[in-house]
Amino acid sequence: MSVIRFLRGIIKPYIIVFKHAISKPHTIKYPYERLMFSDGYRGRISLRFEKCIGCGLCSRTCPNRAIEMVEIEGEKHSFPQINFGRCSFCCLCVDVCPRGALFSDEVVELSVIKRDDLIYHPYKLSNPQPLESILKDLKKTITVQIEDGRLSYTLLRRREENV
Amino acid sequence: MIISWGPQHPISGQFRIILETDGENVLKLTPDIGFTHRGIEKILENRTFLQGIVPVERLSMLDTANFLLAYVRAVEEIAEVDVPPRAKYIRTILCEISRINSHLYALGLIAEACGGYPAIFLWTVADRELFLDVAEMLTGTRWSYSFFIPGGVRRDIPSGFKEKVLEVLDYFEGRLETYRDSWLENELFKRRARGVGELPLDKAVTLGAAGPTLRGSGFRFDTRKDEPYEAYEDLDFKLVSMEEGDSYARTMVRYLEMVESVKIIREAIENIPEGRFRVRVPMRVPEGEAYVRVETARGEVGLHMITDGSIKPYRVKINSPSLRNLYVLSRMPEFSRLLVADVPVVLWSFDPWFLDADR
Amino acid sequence: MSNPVMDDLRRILSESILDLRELGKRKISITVKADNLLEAARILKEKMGFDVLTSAGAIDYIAKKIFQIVYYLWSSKRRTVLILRVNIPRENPTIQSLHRIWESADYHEREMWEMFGIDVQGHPNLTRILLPEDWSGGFPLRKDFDWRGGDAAFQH
Amino acid sequence: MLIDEILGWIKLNLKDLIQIVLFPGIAFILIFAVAATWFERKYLAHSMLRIGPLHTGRVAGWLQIIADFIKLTGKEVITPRNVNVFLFNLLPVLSVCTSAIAVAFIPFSSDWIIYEGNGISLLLFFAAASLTPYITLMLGWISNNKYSIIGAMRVSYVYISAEIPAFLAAMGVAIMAGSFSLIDIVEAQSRIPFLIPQILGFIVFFIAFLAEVERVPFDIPVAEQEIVAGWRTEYSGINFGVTMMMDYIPLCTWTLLFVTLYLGGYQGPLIFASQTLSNFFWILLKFSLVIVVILLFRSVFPRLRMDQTLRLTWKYLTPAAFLNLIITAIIAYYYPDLFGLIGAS
Repeated sequence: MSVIRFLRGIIKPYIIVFKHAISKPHTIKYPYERLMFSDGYRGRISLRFEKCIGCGLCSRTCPNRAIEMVEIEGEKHSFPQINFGRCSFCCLCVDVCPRGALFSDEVVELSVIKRDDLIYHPYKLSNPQPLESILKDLKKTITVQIEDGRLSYTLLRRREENV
Repeated sequence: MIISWGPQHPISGQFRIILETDGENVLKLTPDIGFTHRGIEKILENRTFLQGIVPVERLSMLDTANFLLAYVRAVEEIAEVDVPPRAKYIRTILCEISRINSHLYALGLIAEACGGYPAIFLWTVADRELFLDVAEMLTGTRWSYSFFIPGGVRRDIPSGFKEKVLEVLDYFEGRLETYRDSWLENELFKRRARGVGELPLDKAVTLGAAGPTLRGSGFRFDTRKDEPYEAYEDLDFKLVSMEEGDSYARTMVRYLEMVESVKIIREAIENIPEGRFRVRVPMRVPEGEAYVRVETARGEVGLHMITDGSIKPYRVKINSPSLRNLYVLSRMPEFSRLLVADVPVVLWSFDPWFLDADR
Repeated sequence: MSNPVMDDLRRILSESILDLRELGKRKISITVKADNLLEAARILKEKMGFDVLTSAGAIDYIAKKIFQIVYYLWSSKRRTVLILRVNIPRENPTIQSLHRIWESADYHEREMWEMFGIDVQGHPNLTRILLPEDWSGGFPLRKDFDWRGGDAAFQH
Repeated sequence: MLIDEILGWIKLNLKDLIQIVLFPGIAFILIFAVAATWFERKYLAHSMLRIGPLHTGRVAGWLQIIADFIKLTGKEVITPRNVNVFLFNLLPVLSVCTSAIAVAFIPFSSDWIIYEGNGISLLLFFAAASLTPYITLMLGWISNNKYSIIGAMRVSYVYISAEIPAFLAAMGVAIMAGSFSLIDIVEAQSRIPFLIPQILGFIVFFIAFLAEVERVPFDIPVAEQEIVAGWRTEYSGINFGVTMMMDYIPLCTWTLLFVTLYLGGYQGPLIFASQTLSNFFWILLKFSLVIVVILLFRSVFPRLRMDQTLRLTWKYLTPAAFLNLIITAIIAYYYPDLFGLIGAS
């Protein structure tokens, strides 16, 4: 009896792993394919320049002191400047903004070569670089679904075509 | 022979064990922690109550929701705020998702520690993605949710959330059976883990083990049952414990806790009450103190907060479960025979997370 | 006061108690005199059944010029948390080690020693645990520690 | 004139040269090592729900192995302080050579074998294959590293404890075939492979040979989670690449022996094209199937502990191999006709 249980405990795992070996992998080929993020994803933070009233609440709320209020010549009040090297994307600044001037989108590809390039001046902050120009190889956006106990991937063409 | 096992080692983590061995027998085992010490207790003294939610999550990136819950509840207790029931249920759901995330990772790590090299680990990580997707839908991010704030939660449940969660849970229950058949009932894994690193009940209690380590030795204690918080009082779930006290029992406790967590999420999402999801908490909380216990994936975390009426806490003391478990690990060779090959198995059956041991 | 644990504490530890209050459901805070710490700890473990020391730490009351040493105890039979406090002066802070009573005090007392500079007497192995072995920057969790004066590389 | 002489010599020994250089000699072994590395990566990746190498080379990342090889050759070879530099750099190469020798005794067809060995090729195989652990032991010892020394000690334990049951199990086959020659052993399996009459020996040999080639669940000497990389911890650059080949060359030779002893070697149910080519086809097919089965173990099973392995080999495998040997000997002595029924001598 114990021999049968032993053999079962050897052979069954082997069969399960073999089934996995011939099933479809879960890998997403990232620079070409990308997961579709849900609404309200907390990614890169951008600024609606005209809505900002320069109250500085975002700067005071930021837990990592990533937001600094800077003066801009020709403007009446100061604007937030975000250091994405410090930002932890908690988006408390977005929540706390009384005018809805700050908002976050689903871009997470922020890597740069120089550390100083991560400091986004209000102008840069209010002109967010579109995803298409960051990920030039991106062909598909993917959503993962479950059908009949298996994972399936719905491949969408580029996002805007689908929307 | 004295071996420095870590921190540059395939499976040691940010952590070192100084092993004194005689051949393959381990004579003494000295954990050396502190590689990830960031002084979070000090950082929290310099953050307002709202800002504190970000650093406190860095205690354990695998189980952010539960650690944050301890902090948020301490603030609420001092400020004497009643959290609306809807927020309590949302918190419970996210905490259990966080617990499943952490336990899945732990199951993968014990598989990897036994040398069942990465297959189980990558399966669990792949399935974790689904729970991260669910959490992303709710909170807007995948790991560091920063979702609980004093007074409630930051967002209401989005539309379609319930269907998505139930779908993921259905799928996950099937996967749990796969794990059981391919790993927990794998005879070679049983031979590697059974009787290895036995922790007797009396030692587990007196040395201060926490969480699944304590329950794996047969001590029936779970903060969720002992001192129910949030919505756990209304929900029906079993307290999991095993008698054997070895590495297999500890792994099994985690596995069965995942099964219970699935039940909790199911029940919570069906019975979620209507109403507000957040109430206002003033910036300044009154002078006072609170000691809050929350059951994280690694055991009970105790957060002692002392306030002095300003916008920042005066002192936050975090009693982390991993530190307690690492002390038990350091005493392990005294009452249990260990070989060099058993060290990774025992270590990851304790599932310490060095980030919250170091704080 | 209907809490039986509190009644027992008041009866058994009568002369060494400075302060006794309830923090919440099954959570009790007790302050004892610094001289009676070892004795009180022994009584708490042996007579009151507080068999687990989950953690220990300190609070720096710089205005009152005291350190408050806090031990977090737990009873596996009564399922009660007890926060045991001792006030010691801020100059030359010393305290007796509770390692012989609760073995798990080991790590926490070492942490207390390196973070607050509290000399734990009778501890078997008082070495650094969290900070680097060559640390010489003072005691980080004291209120007068200058946390801005760290490494310039991190001050970006 | 000299060239004529050389050409004449080559003409005379053309078959031997092809055997040594191309098949089943150096080129075959190297191609196997490269292909097996690539295949293992892809195969295990799929078992882990990953894709594995993807971009290098258009089809399934096949150039990745070449890229890795170039990377390894380009890396700095670090020799630790206080080691014997000459031996430290020589031993990896030596270990590859000695472990590759064993392929010379494997018949790929009745007339396609590098060295027939005067009818004792089975014994010669064991003699050649058991040189490897000594060199591996020295490799670990000479690195002057604690993990390497533990790995080296584990090598000596595991190899010796596994080689004895493997040898005893193979002796059962030799008795049954009535010869130590691997060609005779293959010919004796013309009607039925020894897998069935020698089922006990088959199981013993299979487990013992997994331990010999350091495959999961017996990869104890290089246990990554316990002792970093065992005896090869200190090797870097191309030396590391050479020690990595040590994973695959014994796998090649021992799997070939396993196929020859128990699965009917180069014989197959069908003969097409020419006799030799179909022989090649059958042995390579069986060989590939065994490799495919063995490689997946790495995703399925945890590694056994040292004491468990020793208990398994000494307490169960060796007595079982003896039992098998005795039963075979008794049958061979008293009922030699039984072997005739199944086609053996």
